[in-house]
Amino acid sequence: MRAMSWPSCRRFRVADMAADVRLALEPFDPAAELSRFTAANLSAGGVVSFLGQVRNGDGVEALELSHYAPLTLPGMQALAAEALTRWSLEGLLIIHRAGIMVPGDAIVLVAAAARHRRDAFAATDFAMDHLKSESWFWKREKVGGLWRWIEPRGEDHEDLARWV
Amino acid sequence: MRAMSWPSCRRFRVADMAADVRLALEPFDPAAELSRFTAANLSAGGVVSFLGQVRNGDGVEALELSHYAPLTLPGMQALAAEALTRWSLEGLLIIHRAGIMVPGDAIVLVAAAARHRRDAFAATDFAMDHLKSESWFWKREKVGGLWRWIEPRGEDHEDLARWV
Amino acid sequence: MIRLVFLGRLADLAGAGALELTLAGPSPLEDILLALPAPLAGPLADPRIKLALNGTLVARDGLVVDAGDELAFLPPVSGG
Amino acid sequence: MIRLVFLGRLADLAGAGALELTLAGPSPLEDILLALPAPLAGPLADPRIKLALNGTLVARDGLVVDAGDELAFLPPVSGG
Repeated sequence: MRAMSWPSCRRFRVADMAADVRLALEPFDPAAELSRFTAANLSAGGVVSFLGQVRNGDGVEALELSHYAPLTLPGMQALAAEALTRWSLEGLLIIHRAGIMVPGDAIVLVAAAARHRRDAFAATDFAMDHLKSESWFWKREKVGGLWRWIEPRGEDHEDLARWV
Repeated sequence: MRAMSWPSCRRFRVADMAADVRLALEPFDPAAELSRFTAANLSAGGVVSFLGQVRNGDGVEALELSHYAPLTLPGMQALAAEALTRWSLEGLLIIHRAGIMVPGDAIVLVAAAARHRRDAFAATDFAMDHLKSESWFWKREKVGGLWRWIEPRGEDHEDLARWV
Repeated sequence: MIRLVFLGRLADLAGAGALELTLAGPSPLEDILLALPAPLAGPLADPRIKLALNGTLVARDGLVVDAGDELAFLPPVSGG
Repeated sequence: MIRLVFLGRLADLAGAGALELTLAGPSPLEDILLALPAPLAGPLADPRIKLALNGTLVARDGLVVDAGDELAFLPPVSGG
């Protein structure tokens, strides 16, 4: 880890709704997290989730995400707060890994619970677009034993422009 | 059940990709299904899911979805085939309950795995809009001990018009 | 004998999810509706109610039903 | 003494995620870059690299760094 230590879990409230926003420095179990989130949001009719995982079969042996502690989690929290003001949600979960991951490991889990499914879809989509292009993570991958940094993708910025 | 029996599970292939489409006549475990789906699609970078569950706290004691066997599952399979031709997916899962459910029970689970998350979002959203407004289910709910039929919602048809 | 299947609220009107009816021979839809009680036949005449004959959607116009057939009455769906 | 933090590929260029530097007093960014090896100072001058002073994003223009400060160099992010 290049960055200083930082609390890996923090809860905050916007409009009396708690978002659960975490920067995970160790592997997490997305199925268990989603089960817990769903069980905690039984008043919501629908839960949309996005799980990003390290792909298998691309020859990528490992992926490392580095972060900068003073900015990364606060940025994720600000993103959650923005999603809560834009859509009517019953619950919002954002977990993002940092550190070294191998194929099959979960990188990011976003879940939104809402009475109306359109809100849950939009909030999840919005959070992913912003996590991908605006959050403070730097990514490199190991292929054939060599690490190489991943450049920002133009596609991510096009995705982001959808929300302006 | 008003309708005749029908195989509750059928797999078929479109463009060499298997969709898993099921009409569940008994409760199913959405977390276990999603875990299995995710594990089976490690070559996909992203998995989007939608889980619809019977809401708690609306005073609804039970929900019943009736189906018509000769049309309901074939309609769901045609919907999956359509999603597979529209988007580039690595996997697609559609499970829809029929029968009597209580608050907290899963009604529908749709999950799409794709290399590019936009495909997974769009396919899941598309499948939900069509399941809600076009699939052969009739819904009634029990409130205060009395069953009442749920009318089609105009909102569902607006959602559907997004895909034309 | 034909089998009539009623989905959704139509099952409540019919008092059952399915009814069996004996016909003299191949019969148009109008004759089948005439054989049913008016409080049920009235709603079934609504063109928003779709029909499936032996599991396949069919048009109302010109529909003829014969012995051994299953005719389903499908009101607008209310979604999942 | 100030602490310089390098994120992403800048850490490779710097040979470390962080360096410490002793300053004579409050110093403008230009003076800090002059104190670094040219192969590192060159890329750090790129305006696409954002700066955070003590955990807060700051503009390059007029930036002054003093003893005890942490200055982070943040290249474009590559997403989650």
